Amino acid sequence: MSVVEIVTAPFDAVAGIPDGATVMIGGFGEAGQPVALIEALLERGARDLVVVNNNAGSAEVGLARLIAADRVRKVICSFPRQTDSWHFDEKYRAGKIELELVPQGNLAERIRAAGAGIGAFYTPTGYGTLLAAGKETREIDGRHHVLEYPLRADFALIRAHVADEHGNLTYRRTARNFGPIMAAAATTTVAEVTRIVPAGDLDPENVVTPGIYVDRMVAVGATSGARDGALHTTGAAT
Amino acid sequence: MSVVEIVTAPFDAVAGIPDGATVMIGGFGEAGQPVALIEALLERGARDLVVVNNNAGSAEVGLARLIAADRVRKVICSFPRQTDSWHFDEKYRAGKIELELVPQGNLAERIRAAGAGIGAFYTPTGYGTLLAAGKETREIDGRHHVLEYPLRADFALIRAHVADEHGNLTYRRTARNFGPIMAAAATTTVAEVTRIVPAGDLDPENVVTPGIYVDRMVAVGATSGARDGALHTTGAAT
Amino acid sequence: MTEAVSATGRRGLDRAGIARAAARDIPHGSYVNLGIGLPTMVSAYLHPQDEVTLHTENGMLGMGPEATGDDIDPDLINAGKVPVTERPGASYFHHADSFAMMRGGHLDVCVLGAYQVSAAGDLANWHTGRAQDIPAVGGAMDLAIGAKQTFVMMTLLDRQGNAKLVGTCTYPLTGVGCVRRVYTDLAIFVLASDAQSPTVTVTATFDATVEELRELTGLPLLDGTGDAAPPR
Amino acid sequence: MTEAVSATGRRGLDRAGIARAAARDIPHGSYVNLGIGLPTMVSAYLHPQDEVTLHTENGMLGMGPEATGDDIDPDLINAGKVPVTERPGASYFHHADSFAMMRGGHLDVCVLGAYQVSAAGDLANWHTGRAQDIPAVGGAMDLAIGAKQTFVMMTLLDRQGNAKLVGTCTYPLTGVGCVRRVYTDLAIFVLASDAQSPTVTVTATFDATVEELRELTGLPLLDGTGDAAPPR
Repeated sequence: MSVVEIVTAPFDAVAGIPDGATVMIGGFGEAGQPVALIEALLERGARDLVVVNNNAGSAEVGLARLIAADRVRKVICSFPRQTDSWHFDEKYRAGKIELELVPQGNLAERIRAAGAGIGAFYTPTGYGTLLAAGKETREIDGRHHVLEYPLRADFALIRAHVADEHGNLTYRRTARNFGPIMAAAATTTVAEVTRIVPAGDLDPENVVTPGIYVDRMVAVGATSGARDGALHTTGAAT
Repeated sequence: MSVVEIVTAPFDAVAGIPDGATVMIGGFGEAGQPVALIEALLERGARDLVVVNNNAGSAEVGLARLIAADRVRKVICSFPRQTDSWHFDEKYRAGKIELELVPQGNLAERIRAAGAGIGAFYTPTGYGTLLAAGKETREIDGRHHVLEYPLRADFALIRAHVADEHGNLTYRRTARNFGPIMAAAATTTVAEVTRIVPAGDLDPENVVTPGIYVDRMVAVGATSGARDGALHTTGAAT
Repeated sequence: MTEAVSATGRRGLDRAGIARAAARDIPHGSYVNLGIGLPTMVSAYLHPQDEVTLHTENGMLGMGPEATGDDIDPDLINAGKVPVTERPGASYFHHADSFAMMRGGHLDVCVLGAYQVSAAGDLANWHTGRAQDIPAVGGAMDLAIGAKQTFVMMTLLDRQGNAKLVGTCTYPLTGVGCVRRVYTDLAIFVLASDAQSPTVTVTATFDATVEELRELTGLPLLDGTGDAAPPR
Repeated sequence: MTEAVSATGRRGLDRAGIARAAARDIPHGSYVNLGIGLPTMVSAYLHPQDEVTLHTENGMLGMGPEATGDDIDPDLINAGKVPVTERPGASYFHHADSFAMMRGGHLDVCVLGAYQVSAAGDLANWHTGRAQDIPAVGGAMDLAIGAKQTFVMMTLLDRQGNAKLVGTCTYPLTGVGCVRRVYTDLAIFVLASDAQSPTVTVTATFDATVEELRELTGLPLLDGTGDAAPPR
């Protein structure tokens, strides 16, 4: 039932994502972006996707390719406009893609709320701005807040570092970003990882995403340019 | 300003806690309970304290002693009644101590909200029960929720495992419990730790409480019965 | 079948038998939280091949059996504050993360004790309601509403012989409409509180007939004892 | 003093000079977030003895300088997606924790760029408001209201010679009443938006008099140039 499924091909890892699905995609820029899973999703051909990511793709990699191929109906993100977000820019200006712009911290907290079973929350971020237009507000302890609702997904595609065979995950440096909260906010979470080790090989104190949040995994090796293995040889104090 | 202050005596670590202060005390039962800091607080003599803890003290240790000495005006907790909570039981029955009973998950989330700058949140926990009596409710997506507010403190006293000289903290096993969220919810956070190592000796991936949340630290050695040092010699995969 | 003599003199399941019955309905590969007290016994009837992972709300997944001897570590305890052990593949997290896991519906099953359960699935298990008793709730309210399925284990009758499966709870509630299955010494009940009007179906009996259970509880119980076992 | 010729032909501070001025007002031991663009330059004027710890909202405390050569790691980037380095005593956390840190008021200072700042401390820095521009907000709204003190760095005048310190912002707002200090090429301003009526005090000028600044901005600026430096 909840035992994590380990597959050998990214194509199998993204099986069953239907047209119209809401898909969270981890990563901040390219750090933590599950490029192999996105490529597989592209190959699978699902359309009309609603994608939740911090950005709207860059250059010709991952999410940008999904957008270029007209697979994305709507992007929910905080920062679509980058110097190399030309595919999004073009689709947006052509009216071919919807944009829901969310302040980054509200995006993160809405995703966290979905995973944490919080019905809604009051946040000071965005109060008095266009991005809170029409939203319910409340003054609490003299401070103005906006009511924000959880953001859920059918699937989360994330990139982690080392996994154990129970689906416990660690991350590398700032590639952690949205992975842990997206894993908890989606009905089905798929992780691409550098490698999968036996249960007991990860220190339980250092697991960042417990396996309960992970449904499928595929090992794809290290990200181009990122080193695998122990980062901090002096980190022996714990 | 925010540089962590390292002191050598628990007595110095709890300096400046005034009568009437709201003090969060970490721990779930005795695991993670900052016994040395509580003893020092007892010695300091502050009275009329409002204490936030999961429990209301057990046997003759730590928080139970603070309650026995009539220093606590009110306890905010989820589980006061234990077989060995005789000091609390006696004060409560005698009308000498107030009790605010909070479901454990709402307690944790209220503490987290305080540290996270969330103004209030809707939670399904407690809806339709005595502990939500008089509270604002709202139906969201067909589910009933109760509105809960952040729980802040003037001081947090927590127990961690290894600290580095910047105040970064790790914890041991289930002694982690309330420490990380209390550290973020208090104006001043004081940590007792097993030992303090140089900056760079903790793996940055494995820091649980970043030093930004810690104001003062004191090294007191290992908890009685708990082993110091590496727990998982096989945990080399990260 | 293990048996015990209930308040009515009936020979139903003993505590171990109730625990075994509940364990049998925990799906393979589940993440499970066992409440303190009677529900803790369920772990004795979960086998490695069930691939069940135990959660303890004080911040751990992958909890092992109670610790003994040198394995006792005061920093490794369960929700009942009993020293426990760690299984390979365990993980630790803080309290807000632990209850987010629970409240967010990530646990498949939680098993709780009860003073009373109503036909609509309301649960009362935290407070006697007596003025002289000091109330303590712990994680009961979070557990009750958090897991995908909440199981209850209890004797069907209290010491006075009154049924604890009732039309309406008289004890203070822990959660509303949250109980899905009730394991007792005399029968197993499945509650469908999501229907227009709640139904209670008896799926197994132990030294009691469905008609006798209707009399004991005063509830219009459906007889499901002839049905195939529900899918695991 | 580094100088540059502004839109009015005045010789005020250049970008480095503005960054140095902002850096000087960051208290010892602070936790600081530097926005992308101009504010990033502040890090060049923070010294080890200042014990300032840099936060990047994509999940790190203890960020070091930009990475070069073999130190470049695509998994270690700042909010502007530029490869950076890690200082001893760094820590990593996920996005919800990172913005909790910010929103919860734990950062001492954040330094941001701006299109406009109002006398009441309103900040506009995320959107030109032009229909043809694609809006992007990133962490700007969270940063603006999250830190204990928000500093702004900008040129005082835009390319058309209009002051960017204004009575009321005409650009879409990032945050309301959140800016505390404004560092520009021609002057430093301290905003007290918590008072009954907001006040703007000039604490330093660079090739401009307070009277000239009043004319440029159309604001009733208070002259604080003779005051002692504010406590750090």
